[in-house]
Amino acid sequence: MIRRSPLILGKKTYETITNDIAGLTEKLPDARYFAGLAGAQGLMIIFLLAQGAIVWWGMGLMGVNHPVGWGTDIITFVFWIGIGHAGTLISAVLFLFRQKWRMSIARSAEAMTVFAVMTAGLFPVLHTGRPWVAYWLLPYPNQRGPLWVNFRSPLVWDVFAVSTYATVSAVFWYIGMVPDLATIRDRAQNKWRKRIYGLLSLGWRGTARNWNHYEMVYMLLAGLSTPLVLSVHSIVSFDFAVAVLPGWHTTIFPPYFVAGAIFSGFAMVVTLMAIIRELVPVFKDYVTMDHMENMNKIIMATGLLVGYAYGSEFFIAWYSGVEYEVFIFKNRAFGPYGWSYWIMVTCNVFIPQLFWFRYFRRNIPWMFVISIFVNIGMWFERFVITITSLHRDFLPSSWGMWVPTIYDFGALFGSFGLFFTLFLLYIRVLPAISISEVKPVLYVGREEDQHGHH
Amino acid sequence: MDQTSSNKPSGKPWLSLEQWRQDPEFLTFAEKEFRTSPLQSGDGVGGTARRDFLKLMGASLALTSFGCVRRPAQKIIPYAKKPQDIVHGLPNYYASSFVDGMEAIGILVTTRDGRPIKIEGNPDHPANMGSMSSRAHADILRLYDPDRYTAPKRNLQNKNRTNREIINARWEDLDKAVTEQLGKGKVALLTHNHSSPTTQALMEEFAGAFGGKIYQYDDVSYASLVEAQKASYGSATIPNYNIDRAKIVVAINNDFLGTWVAPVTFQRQFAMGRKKSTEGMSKLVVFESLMSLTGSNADKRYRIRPSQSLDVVMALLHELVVVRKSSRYASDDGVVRVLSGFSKSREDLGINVGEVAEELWKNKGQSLVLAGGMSADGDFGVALQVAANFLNAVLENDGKTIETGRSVTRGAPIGDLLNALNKKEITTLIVHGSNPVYSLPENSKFREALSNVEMIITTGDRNDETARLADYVATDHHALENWGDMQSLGGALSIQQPTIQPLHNTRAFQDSMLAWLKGAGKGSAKAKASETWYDYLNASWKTLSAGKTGKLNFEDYWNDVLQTGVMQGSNGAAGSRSLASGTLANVKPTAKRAGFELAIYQKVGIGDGRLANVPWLQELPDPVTKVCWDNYACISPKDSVQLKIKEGQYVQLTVGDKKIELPAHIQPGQADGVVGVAFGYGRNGGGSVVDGIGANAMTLAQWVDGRAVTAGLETTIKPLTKKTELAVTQGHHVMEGRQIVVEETLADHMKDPGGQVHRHNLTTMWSEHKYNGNKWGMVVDLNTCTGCGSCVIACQSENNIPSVGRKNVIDGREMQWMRIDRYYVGTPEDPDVVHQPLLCMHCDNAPCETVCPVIATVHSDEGTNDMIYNRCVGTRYCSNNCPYKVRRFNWFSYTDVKAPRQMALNPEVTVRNRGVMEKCTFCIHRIRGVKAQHKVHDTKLRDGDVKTACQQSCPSNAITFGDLNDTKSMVRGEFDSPKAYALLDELNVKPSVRYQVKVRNTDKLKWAPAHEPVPGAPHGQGHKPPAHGRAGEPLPHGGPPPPDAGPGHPPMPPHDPPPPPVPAEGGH
Amino acid sequence: MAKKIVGAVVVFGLLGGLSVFIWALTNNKIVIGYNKGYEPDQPIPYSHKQHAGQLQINCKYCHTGVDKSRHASVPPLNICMNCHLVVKTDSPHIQKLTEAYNSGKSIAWNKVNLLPDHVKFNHAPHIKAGKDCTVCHGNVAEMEKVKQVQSLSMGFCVNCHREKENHAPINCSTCHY
Amino acid sequence: MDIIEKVIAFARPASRRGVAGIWDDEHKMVAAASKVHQAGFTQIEAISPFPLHGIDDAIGIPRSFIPWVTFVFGLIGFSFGTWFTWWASAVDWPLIIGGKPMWSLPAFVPIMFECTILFAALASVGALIFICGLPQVDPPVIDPALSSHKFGIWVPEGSKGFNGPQLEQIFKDHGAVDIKRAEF
Repeated sequence: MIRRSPLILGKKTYETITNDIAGLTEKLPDARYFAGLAGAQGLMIIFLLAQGAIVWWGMGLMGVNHPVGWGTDIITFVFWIGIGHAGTLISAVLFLFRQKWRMSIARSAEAMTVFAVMTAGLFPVLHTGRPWVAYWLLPYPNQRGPLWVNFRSPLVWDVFAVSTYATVSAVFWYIGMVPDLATIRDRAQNKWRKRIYGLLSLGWRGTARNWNHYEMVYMLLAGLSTPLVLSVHSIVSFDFAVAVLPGWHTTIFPPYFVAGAIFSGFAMVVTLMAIIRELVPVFKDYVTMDHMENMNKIIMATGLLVGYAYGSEFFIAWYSGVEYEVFIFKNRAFGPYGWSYWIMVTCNVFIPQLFWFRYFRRNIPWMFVISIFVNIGMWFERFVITITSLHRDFLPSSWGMWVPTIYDFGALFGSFGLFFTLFLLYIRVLPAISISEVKPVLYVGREEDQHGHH
Repeated sequence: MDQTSSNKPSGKPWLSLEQWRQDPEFLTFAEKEFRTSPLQSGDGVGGTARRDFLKLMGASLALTSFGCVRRPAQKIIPYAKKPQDIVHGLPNYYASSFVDGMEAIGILVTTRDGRPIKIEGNPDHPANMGSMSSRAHADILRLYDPDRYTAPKRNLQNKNRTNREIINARWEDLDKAVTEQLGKGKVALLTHNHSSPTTQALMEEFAGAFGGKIYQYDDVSYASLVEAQKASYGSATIPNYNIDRAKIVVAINNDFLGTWVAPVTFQRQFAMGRKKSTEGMSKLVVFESLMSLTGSNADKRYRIRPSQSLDVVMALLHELVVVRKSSRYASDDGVVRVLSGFSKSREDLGINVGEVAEELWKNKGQSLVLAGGMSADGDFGVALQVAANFLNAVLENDGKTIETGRSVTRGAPIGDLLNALNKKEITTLIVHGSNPVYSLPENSKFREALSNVEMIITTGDRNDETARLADYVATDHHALENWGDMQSLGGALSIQQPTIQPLHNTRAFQDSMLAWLKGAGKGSAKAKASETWYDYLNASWKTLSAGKTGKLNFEDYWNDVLQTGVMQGSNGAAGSRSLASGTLANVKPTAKRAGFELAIYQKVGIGDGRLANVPWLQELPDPVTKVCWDNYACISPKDSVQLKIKEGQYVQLTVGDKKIELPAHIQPGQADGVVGVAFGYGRNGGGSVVDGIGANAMTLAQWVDGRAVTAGLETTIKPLTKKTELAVTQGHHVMEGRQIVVEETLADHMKDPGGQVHRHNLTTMWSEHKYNGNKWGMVVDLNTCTGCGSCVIACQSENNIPSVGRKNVIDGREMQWMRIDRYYVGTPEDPDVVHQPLLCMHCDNAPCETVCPVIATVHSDEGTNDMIYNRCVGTRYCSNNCPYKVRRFNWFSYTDVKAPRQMALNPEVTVRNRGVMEKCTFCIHRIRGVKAQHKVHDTKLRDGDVKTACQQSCPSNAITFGDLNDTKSMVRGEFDSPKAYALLDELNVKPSVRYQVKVRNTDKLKWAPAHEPVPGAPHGQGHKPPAHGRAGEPLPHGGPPPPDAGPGHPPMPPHDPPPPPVPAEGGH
Repeated sequence: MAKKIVGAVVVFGLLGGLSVFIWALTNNKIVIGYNKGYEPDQPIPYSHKQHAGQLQINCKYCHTGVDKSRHASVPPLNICMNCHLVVKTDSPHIQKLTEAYNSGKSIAWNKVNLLPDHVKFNHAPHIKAGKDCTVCHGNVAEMEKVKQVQSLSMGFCVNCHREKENHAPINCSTCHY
Repeated sequence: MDIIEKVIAFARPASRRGVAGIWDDEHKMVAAASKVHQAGFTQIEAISPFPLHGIDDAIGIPRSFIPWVTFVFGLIGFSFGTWFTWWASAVDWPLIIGGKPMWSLPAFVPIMFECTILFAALASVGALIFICGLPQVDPPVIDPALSSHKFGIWVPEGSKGFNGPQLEQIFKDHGAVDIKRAEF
């Protein structure tokens, strides 16, 4: 048997783990954290201003036009939804596969999922011409007859998929946190702190009977989340695949989108972890270089999948013999937006190939840069799909161009502010590593392991 | 005593004794005077705004008094005394007349609750038979133009007429001043072609009474045409053309389908010759410099420079008379001698005119040669017309395709007026209906000459270039507020009747004339007996209609005429005429031009610029360039390469010492060495919409021999570094080998109509829905559609479609529900052009419906694709998924139109909010309205009961609409005809709109049938797009090379005239 | 155990109550919003009870457009004056009416039954189909002051159109265009 | 403030007295629990900061029945999704949309799927909360470290087979670091 390297460094005991992780919520973080938070909130204010202006004056402030009816909002929506996939994947799929290394990154990855989905969820609402009536997409009983929704529309599927996903992943995240919240509650010195965390922990007592049900539910949620996470990005891909538009109307989209989502999600986890390891040094013991390397391997593998999908699209376009398809793919690579295509290919296919080398897989600055490139590439993948397909479709007379405005940039970059604000607040107030899940794997791979049967 | 007590001064501060005494006259005067303060300069606007404010106040008061009510409380204000024929909620239609330049057509004005909301064609009027031009539709917004004068004005001029102080005048004061002035004699009345016999009579009476003279000036002049008619036939008329009888029409720099003389009538006639699309379908051969609407519809098109226009006619004559000796003139030595002087024209042109001559001769008596127009009105303008007259005579067309017409001469030419002005022979000048200060070439020195006049009175409706120099503006009614009559070129007499109470304190010019006559105690008995212009008109018609009333007495007859709008039996040729001999003797060869030649032209939407302040027309894409909101210099692709000029780059055009700067537009198909500039821009006083757009092309025009020369002027082009982006609605101009517009040659078409259409075998996994009641459908005949854009404006007017402005068009946000796609086929240098109107296809398997999350777009059980604005959330997914891209999104709130434009809104159509999608509805409100009326009256719907706005307006009858479930309906037949095909058929969306193939009366198309993929045809990728929007891609990229001349073709000389000399380096 | 029963009753009671609420809402049994019951004061206290009830004047006598047009129309003053030139001329309200009529200025009534602009209701076909005015307007002949008696919500229209015997279309474009 | 205290006091769950043993090694605790169970004690509560391997067998906790709840509610969700899409699209207000049939089953699959997952997931969590008697307000805590790094066994007094001294002896034998009487 291959000897494993330890999952957790620093010769921890159960008590020091509790102190490390619960302690994060108990003392003020250092200046670096607040600097990061201030930056994130600055961006968030930009987001609010940009979106506020758009809601007040109209969608026309953005670059969207006719024929390019979807722009930054939808691209960024798909981007964030994609980001949101890694969390559930790590917590659910790796859980089902009994991957012990998932334990220390699962919580943050799930949090990332929840916040990414929250960020993403704003965009479909805000991209509508009349966001104040966006609730009409929900099939709620009403006095109009009643008038329901069009269940044939991928956007309604989206509403169901994204809201189900948001609900289930939030519940999954929260249920996972309940024992840890109880731990924090029990450590609390302050009355109000005890009450608040007591409330959040639902009064969890940690008896064997409860743990029995708890583990079962956790596994069930993991089992339910796995098809769910696959379905969500498949359904998001249906937004495009169900349309008649050349470049959208393709059957490869669901797996292609899911692979892309995992790809970008893991890249975002690497980005976040690289940052958090710096901002909160204690993470270095829990999120080790081995964790990072594992994720980098997944990034490389999914990068290859994505690259395969890019090639396959071209082949099928040629093989189909449909003139519109052939044109749209040539136009993607060599048309006026060809630069975006090559950014996408470079960032998503070529750059991750560096992870074939152990050096890059285990070097934090390098992987940070590469993961950023992957994120950029994946944003551009959605850009390529959305813009290049729309800007030149069937009738050449209606061809046009899409040019972003300052509001597009505000919405895009501002959304990072929203996301990072939420994430940094989460790091501060909630147990950022799953205490109750890390403890059982404490001795995995330890040389001096007396508890060898673990 | 009472007096004093009632005039007790109030405690308020006072300015003068009059005010202190509250002298009523002073009060009204003060009130009006202060309305000229800058705060209320647009007094009508201010007034309306004030009323709006009061309304708002009322609403908010009402809101507060019903605090528990959660909606804005609304008021119902019924009529105090309701007119009998108005039923609230039902439209009333009034027959009236519309004059636009030389064209006079009959209109029906739709009014709702006493306000006109739309102008439609009068089907009973022989000139247009219900069809309309885009400009005629737009006249409604001229009525509601916020920039209109709302009262008569007085300009306080200094000696040089540069003072711009404008104060409100009162009619009484104005009348007094004018009558006094008129008493001095030396009156000149400058009028446009108003087309009204009775107005003309009144004018003559008026001029006679004051010892004055009538002069005529039209902003777009047909002086050379009329002059040549006089020279050739002895009568100064515009002839009556019967284009429908011609098997071949040759147009030489003549845009008869777009702007020349009477395009609505001509389009209708032309379409009659095209509709057959079998043996005997007419052929259109065009020789032209710019790419006009007519040229874009040509079967065969040759590119010439403006100065070569005469050469074309003479070369044809030379070929027919001298070479072939076909005509009886072959024995006329004088003629032969003149023609021999043009024996080299053919070589100079580099065009095989023999082919055209042969076809013309083959169809003699059934052919028609139309020459000239603004873009060929050079110093050779009259000669060109004379030669064309002679060619028509050689072809024996007189009395057949071309008949004696009616005089449009309303007075002496403006040249005479200029002379008289310069000689200070005129003390009072009255200008009616034209804007000579704007539209006369600068070197005519008209503006300067005006300082020789004591008093100028204009009748314009705004502070335009001419009105600014006037002393008084006796603001005329809009035609929809006024009585009148009209005679079309064909002779039909029609009536013009008011459809609304005058909106402002304006007065009909005719009433002004009557008032001034009476003021001076002059005028005929009729004038004296007429209390108003209406009485005068009525009395005149008593005379005019003598013998035509049939069994009716005059009062009944008059009511009858008011209902139909037209005097029956007044239409028809005005008699016969014969060609004067020796006219050709004066035709001298045109002098050769060095460098670029200027060609000023009219745009189909803007025309003579009278309606240029209507945003609809500014936003109507030019049928050929697809540019709107802009004036630009058109240059040919080859010249653009040579001069290194990019689309949108500014160029400086210089003629003599006159310069203008305009952005360049590279126009495929334009002759090399020619620069085209549209007329009607560069306004200063046209109104808030038009002012500041482009430059005035007439700056470059020259005043030669009492005529404006607008073409063939030597011009230098200097590229500037400044750039702009033209507002284009279509950025890509080739079909990329896709089956979009299917063209067939006439021969192919007769063998197998629709044979070139690639049809698909389509299957579906679903069974189709059954439509049991009506199933609405439409067929658009691409063969008769000329692309004029009348339907676009008709739709805009009918459906409350906003204009969004230049910036939004550049951003790709125009709102027109109907657009006309224009594609170039062939090389950029010499392409064929096809037009394709595109509207919502109302697909049975509509992709837009599937993707709408909230059921805001859905099919009705009558086969229409409905758009429910109030349900729309605005995801724009439907637009993305529409293969035809016919959906329009309200990117901003476009509902706040400047008052009183909102009065033109159609109450039957919801005004759309910001953030909702909209699109063509198949005029569902008309379907609903007609069906409701049938239901109420227990009658059955018949074919043709429902007409869409576009169909109704189309001058060439290209659109058929109706019930596809009615097997006998016209649309069913057209829909199923082999000529018809569904656009993007292979998507199986099953559109309810089908197209019929375009037939070109030629031997070989510029391109192979659309669907056969051309091996190796590049797909237009790779070229660098512009930074923004769709303004780029000016050239048809990647079209296959033009076909080699087939074996059957006679060897042809190269098409291209030698490239023009590039201006010397120093010019750069 | 008792706790559990109480809990179950509460849960099922809530679910049942919600179902009933949804049913009532969607079937127009209860109305939220829509100004049902709106009963504004009018500038002249015209009594339908007196005119349409006691005097039995036909609705169409005043609301002349109802069988021809989209709008039933509030009557122009000349219709009022048909009678009130001679009837009850001493009443101050009638004098107000006469004054307005003579000066050519109308009376600004408060609109009671209001549909939004995007709803294109057409009175004439409904009258032709034999629908009684009271279906939508209630028994106006009993009203001293006119009141909105129906919700006039979309559900109110649609549920009537859905009735088989009405043979009415339920296309969206029946009302919205 | 007072009112909050009152509410908390009111909502606090009833607790029972019992005997608790505390360990700082989970293996010793599991062994002890097994012994306690074998000795005939009932209602044993084993308290740990994380789920322990083998504790279920040691104190005889059966396999959780929540999967059945998940399954049943998944089925309900699926049926609801199927029924609702059918009823709303084909029965309540059939509209022609995109030329597709009123009941376009393939298009409704995503809705049916999502309903299945949502119902199943929420029901599972609901069942967990219900079964564990959560949420509890301010439940008694034997030792705050039991949620951090210590492990405890608690047996209520008066439960069937309860014998205090025996229990304490077993605890002692298995190396409990602390033995105390505690409410839980």
